[in-house]
Amino acid sequence: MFDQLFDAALLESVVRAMVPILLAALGGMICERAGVFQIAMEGMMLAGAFAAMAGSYLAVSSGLGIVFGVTAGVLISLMLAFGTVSRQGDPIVLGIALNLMALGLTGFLLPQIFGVRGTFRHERIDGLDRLPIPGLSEIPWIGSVLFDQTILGYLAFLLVPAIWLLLFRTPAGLRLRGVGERPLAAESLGVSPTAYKYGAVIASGVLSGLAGTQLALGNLVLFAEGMSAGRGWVAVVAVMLGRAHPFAVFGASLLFAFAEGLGFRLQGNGLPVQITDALPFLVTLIALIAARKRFARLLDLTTGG
Amino acid sequence: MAETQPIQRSGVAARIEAVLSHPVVFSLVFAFALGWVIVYLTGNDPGFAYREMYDGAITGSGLRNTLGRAVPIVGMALAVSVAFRAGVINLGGEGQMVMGGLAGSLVAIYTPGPGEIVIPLAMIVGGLTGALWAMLPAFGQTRLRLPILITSLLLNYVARAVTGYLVRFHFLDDSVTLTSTQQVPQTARMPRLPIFGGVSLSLVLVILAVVVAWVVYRRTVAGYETQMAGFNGRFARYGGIQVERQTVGVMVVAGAIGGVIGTHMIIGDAYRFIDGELVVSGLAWTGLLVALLAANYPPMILVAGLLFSGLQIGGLAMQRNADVSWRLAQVLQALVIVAVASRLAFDLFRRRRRGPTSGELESAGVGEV
Amino acid sequence: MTAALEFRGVTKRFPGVLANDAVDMTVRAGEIHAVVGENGAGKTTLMSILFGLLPADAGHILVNGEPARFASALDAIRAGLGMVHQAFRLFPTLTVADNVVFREEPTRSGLVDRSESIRQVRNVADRYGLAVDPTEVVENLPVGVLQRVEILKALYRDAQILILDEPTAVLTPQERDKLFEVIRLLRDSGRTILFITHKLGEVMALSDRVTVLRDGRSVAHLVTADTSPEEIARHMTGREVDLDRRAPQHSPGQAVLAVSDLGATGEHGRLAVHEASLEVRSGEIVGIAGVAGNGQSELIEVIAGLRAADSGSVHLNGVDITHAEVSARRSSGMAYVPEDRHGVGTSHRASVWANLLMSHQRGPAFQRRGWFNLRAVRKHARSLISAYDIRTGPIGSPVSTLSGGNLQKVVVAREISHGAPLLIAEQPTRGLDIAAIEFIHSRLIQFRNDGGAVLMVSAELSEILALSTRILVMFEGRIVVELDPSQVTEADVGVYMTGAHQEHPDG
Amino acid sequence: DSEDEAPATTAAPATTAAPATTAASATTAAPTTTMAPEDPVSLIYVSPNPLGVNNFLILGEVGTQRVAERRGGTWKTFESVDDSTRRANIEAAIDEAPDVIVLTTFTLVEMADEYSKANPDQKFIIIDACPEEPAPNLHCGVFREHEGAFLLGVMAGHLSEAKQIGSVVALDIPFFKRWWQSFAEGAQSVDPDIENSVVFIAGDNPFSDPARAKELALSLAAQGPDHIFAVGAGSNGGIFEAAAEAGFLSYGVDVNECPSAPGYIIDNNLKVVDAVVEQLLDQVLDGTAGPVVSFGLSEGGTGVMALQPGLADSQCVIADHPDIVEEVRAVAEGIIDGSIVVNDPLFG
Ligand SMILES: Nc1ncnc2c1ncn2[C@@H]1O[C@H](COP(=O)(O)OP(=O)(O)OP(=O)(O)O)[C@@H](O)[C@H]1O
Ligand SMILES: Nc1ncnc2c1ncn2[C@@H]1O[C@H](COP(=O)(O)OP(=O)(O)OP(=O)(O)O)[C@@H](O)[C@H]1O
Ligand SMILES: [Mg+2]
Ligand SMILES: [Mg+2]
Repeated sequence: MFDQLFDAALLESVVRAMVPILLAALGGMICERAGVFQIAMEGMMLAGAFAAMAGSYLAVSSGLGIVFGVTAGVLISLMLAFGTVSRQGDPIVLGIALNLMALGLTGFLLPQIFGVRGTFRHERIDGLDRLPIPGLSEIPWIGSVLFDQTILGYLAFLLVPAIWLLLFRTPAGLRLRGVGERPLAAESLGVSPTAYKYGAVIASGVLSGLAGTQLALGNLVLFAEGMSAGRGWVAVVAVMLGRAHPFAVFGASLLFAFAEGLGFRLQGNGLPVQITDALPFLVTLIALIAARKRFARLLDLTTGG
Repeated sequence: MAETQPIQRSGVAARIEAVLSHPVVFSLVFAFALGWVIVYLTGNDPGFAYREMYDGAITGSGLRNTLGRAVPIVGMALAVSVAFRAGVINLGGEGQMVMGGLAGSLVAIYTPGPGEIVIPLAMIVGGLTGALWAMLPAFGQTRLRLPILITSLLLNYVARAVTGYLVRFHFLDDSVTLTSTQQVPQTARMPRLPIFGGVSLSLVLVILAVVVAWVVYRRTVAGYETQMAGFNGRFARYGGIQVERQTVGVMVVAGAIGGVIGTHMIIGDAYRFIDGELVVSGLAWTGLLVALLAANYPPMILVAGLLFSGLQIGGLAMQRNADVSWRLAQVLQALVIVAVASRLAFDLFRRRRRGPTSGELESAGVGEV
Repeated sequence: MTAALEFRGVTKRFPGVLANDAVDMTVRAGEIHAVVGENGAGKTTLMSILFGLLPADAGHILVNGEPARFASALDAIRAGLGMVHQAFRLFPTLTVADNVVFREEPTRSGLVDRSESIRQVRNVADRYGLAVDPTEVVENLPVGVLQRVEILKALYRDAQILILDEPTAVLTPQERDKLFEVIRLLRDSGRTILFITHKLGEVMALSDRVTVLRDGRSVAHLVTADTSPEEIARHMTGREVDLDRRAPQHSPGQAVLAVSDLGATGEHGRLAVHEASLEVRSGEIVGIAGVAGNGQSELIEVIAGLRAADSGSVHLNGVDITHAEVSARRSSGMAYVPEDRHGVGTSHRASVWANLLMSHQRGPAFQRRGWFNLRAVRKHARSLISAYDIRTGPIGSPVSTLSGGNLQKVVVAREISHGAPLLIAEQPTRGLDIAAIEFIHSRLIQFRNDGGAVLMVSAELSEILALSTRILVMFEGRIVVELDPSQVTEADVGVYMTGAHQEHPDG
Repeated sequence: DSEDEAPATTAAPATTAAPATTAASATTAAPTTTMAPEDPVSLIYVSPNPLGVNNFLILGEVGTQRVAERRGGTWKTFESVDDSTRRANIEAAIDEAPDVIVLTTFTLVEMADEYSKANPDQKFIIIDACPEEPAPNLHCGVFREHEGAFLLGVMAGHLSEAKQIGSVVALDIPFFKRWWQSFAEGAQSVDPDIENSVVFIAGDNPFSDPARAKELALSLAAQGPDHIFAVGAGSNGGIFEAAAEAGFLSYGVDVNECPSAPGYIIDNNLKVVDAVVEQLLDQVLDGTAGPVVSFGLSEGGTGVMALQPGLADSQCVIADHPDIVEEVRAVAEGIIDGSIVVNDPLFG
């Protein structure tokens, strides 16, 4: 039974599941570093998926799909930034409300614009092409797993070290982390916390928009109501589990995606769907318990204590 | 904390301004105005749509359905607010509702006896199950320092799987084509009252629960201590309040309310526990929005719960008759909260900043204590 | 000599408060200029306007004769200003070097050049005798060093005008003296120093000239050499003040609090309290002195039940409370004025009466079987408000509207009204003005005279010396010595606070 | 009727409306010939879910609309999302007192029973399921989906090289056994050694989560099956994408889904819902309807593309296998004449 469990196809599936989560989680991580508690990734991802589909349909171009997806993510992130940064609103309240708004708005616009409810597929929707890297993609196992991605898949992988470099080696990263840690201190040295926080939230809007684009044009070529299906929340957990460190966040996203892929595989091996469905969430809970030492900031934020 | 009006204006203008200055009122106006624009931009007549929504919510069978849907919305809002008020961010209402709903309905289905005994028993078992389920994230936070915000959310998915598994493999009614338990026998169904065309007795219970919450909040040591912990956990701890124990306590109460509501949804509404059905409505999430809009203030929970219920039922009528998707209701609900949380206020548009406490979402409870 | 700074009619209004009311002030280049005033006189507001952190409503400021209106701190820094804030503005998890070069980072091919930042910071530190290791992470440093980091930040940016907002509040006398040396060195290198303080001794010791603010107005411009502490105090308060008072002592009775061999862990798993033993008897005030970060806060937290004890025991009135809940400690007779009145001692979102009720809420006078007697609750609040002269609006208004002194009165009133045998008072007058300090001191003394036992922690040595029956000094988590206040000076205490006694075992 | 919704909706219903109707009209010529204008009718169609999640639901609307237009009346569609909105919609429909209220799917069967008994003067139709003792004013149209699924299984039994087949099914509910179990039985009727496996999409929205469906299909295909039955309604798109990527062959449901992945879909388990709704509505309006009408292969209510006249243009893979089409035709005739008995997994 287990000889059928692990193979390249499983890893491909894991990577596909991981890419949107990772993109969103990287954005959430930048926000966390800038001191903005960001739980609106679910909504930004969903809006991104819808807009990417719409853009690709209207222009028959996946490139424009990406632009639309990013724009939608950014628009919601601006609402979040305005509410939390400019108006000092509660980020948890705003995050939850924006997630539900995105769910409602995409569900509203789908029939109003495209005349269908539920799912919209059309040949005009131009998907993101896979771009196998010649040579590398032929390597057994890792070739098909790593070197046969959409442009956003490659981007997600490259962003992990790039964001690490940005955060921990560049002046901008130093300032961003400073803003997140002590906004007043940053301000007194002429670094505007507002600007950096806006920047971070908008960056997460871009990344979550890309995550949604990957969902609607990369992993699939269609839009379905609520198609983000909790992935944005998983990204929140990944940020927390990875303690806002790029490589650890990558690991956390991978863990969840792996558990999900494994769950699909185990179902094929006869395990009831009810059990395999819960697997990624149980694995995440266990990982949280194992890594529980330092969630103090989140705990303080959410308990007022 | 009323703003002093700097200039006396004519009566009506001043009155309108005063009403609009209330952040919740302003946010409602803002959300509906934005909704108007959205409907207009998608090529429909917003005035007609809103009229259909309004009529649909309060006329014909709409009124009963609005009242009926308000039961779980108000109930889940109360469950959320009991925890939120004490500073405990419980996003696990869905899981607590589902777990309690299954346990309660199994009692109703399999316990022989008169309704006077079976119905309360089902509610109690449902409530206890919801409470037990809520204790998992509570102890996770107090013992393992895992934020309830995250664990309660993750446990929702686990609860769905657990109930799905139980129904599919242990309590399946194989005479129907769904993954479903047997039907709740007639005797064990929540009675309906001969008002508004037959609303469930649960409506009365839920109103009672809101009143009880209000009295407890205002009049009891527990109400005081939970609010103090919600305002400032370190202050509460310093003052001798056992915040950890209290966290478990409010989660137990929240979970119990969720479980009772879940039970009501089966024995008072659907009459069968169908795998996944309790989740699709997003009632726990609507309840959460209501609790946020009401700033945990019980009378306002009732008002906001009825409002959101009406929006959803009316939205359905709008979709039927004006061909504008009922999802608009969902958008409006979320927009109201976004506006309130962003402290959008009338003053903002007069380019004069308010003091930091005005329009503050959380502060609506301050006057209470 | 041209004026380095000139304030002309600077006015700033907050909702309900006129924080600065047409303030005029001239600071000459190359002088140390003290700005004094009671709490809320508008000192910090004025400096914030100068530094571009707040916009002024009216008036203007000249820097080196040129009109300057800074839109942000950055403009001010570029114009040669540097500010050390009342509360430090440092990034705890970053290194000293990163803190100092923040926003002015040396770079190499777009990345922060760490070795270059360390080199430059070390250079500046050496030049002004500021002993700091640039590679240390800030959260591991003691307060005295943090202050040096703050000054380094300004000097790294080559500030010609340096503003120090209450820089000595957290320093030992020795550290304070070292700071004063640095400040004088800076003046001698041609810089202008603006120095804000409540402490008149410092004004006399350090400054060249003084500006006094009262209720937002500049009420006096004095030359230090030509004035006296009494005169300055008179300008600050608008009345005569007796500055030199020592509380008459009293004979202590039974032991109320007994702590033996207590050990506790602080943040980051650091051992914060070692084998601490002490006793507080009824009718005495035991003062604990120590440089911030030497375990005083942790010791108090353990006694108050907010931190777990690793070893040892705490007895209150003979009852072992080492592992008791806070509520059990309180009901066995403990009251507690915490150090952080904003974060721990009060809840700014709650009303005045709710704040006054905290820790009394389960008392039999206020509730029966969990139901409040609201009338009794309100009566209690009103009586405390009048007994302690707390200036507040209606008792239902949130305490966020109270000033610092009145907020502290809320805490003290609430805790003393327990009538508990033991009162722990941590930094009971930090940041308060003279009138408020006097009032709170008198309450503490009255409490002691009524037979109460007081355990007091204060960074203010004058306060320790003035009130204590006995003084305990903490250093690196240990109680290193017990002193008799009538036998020692501030300087003597300061020696023990820095651990210097370890080289002289006889003290 | 398909022009006005041209680019907006998916291609599937528009392209399949034609063969589906022909299939139905072939066997139900009698009622549809009454083309003379009758009394204007009012019809309300209540769906338990948003239409877009399921082709089946769209076809219900198409049938209702066709009757209303043909008879010169009005029709409305009320889309629901959950239990209480279903109630609200049915009650609103009753408030409007149309000639007939058309309800679809097993989800609504208990409400159909309840409301038809509470409102004896209101005529109801329920499609896809039937209460045990329907009220006289409730008329049921049910399908024998297992017959079509069995035929698909026969195709898979002949075509599978791996001798392993599987199904990706929206939900683990008994109803869908009529698809995946009968599919397996069909295949095993050809070759008893064929192995079968089934996976369920489940999750937050099983009927429209193509992403999960796709991963599940890929995962299943990696384990051996080379013929996979896509029983995921709105999620099917993901399964077909997986087929095109991983190179396995698949089967669709309800309508001809072949054009959405030409070369990768062998055939479909058709449910001619529109024609059935149309037929049942006419019977109810004319007062000739019985309590339950069952539609299977013999009535033309279910079927496969292989048996349809439009096979050549269907873009289905089965069109390239005339020998198997013949084989299937023979089995179908056996089922119709009773010589082959297909178990009903629901009640068998
Ligand atoms: N941001 C603000 N909003 C409203 N009022 C303020 C604000 N900042 C200061 N105030 C008020 O302005 C007045 C002056 O405050 P400021 O902080 O300048 O006094 P200060 O002299 O620095 O006092 P302290 O000695 O306590 O530091 C006080 O009454 C204070 O209440
Ligand atoms: N952001 C603000 N908005 C409104 N009022 C403020 C604000 N900041 C401070 N205040 C006002 O400041 C006053 C308290 O400040 P004050 O400077 O007197 O306290 P403090 O004793 O200096 O406190 P600390 O010891 O923390 O410095 C209160 O009247 C409060 O209303
Ligand atoms: Mg101050
Ligand atoms: Mg100040």
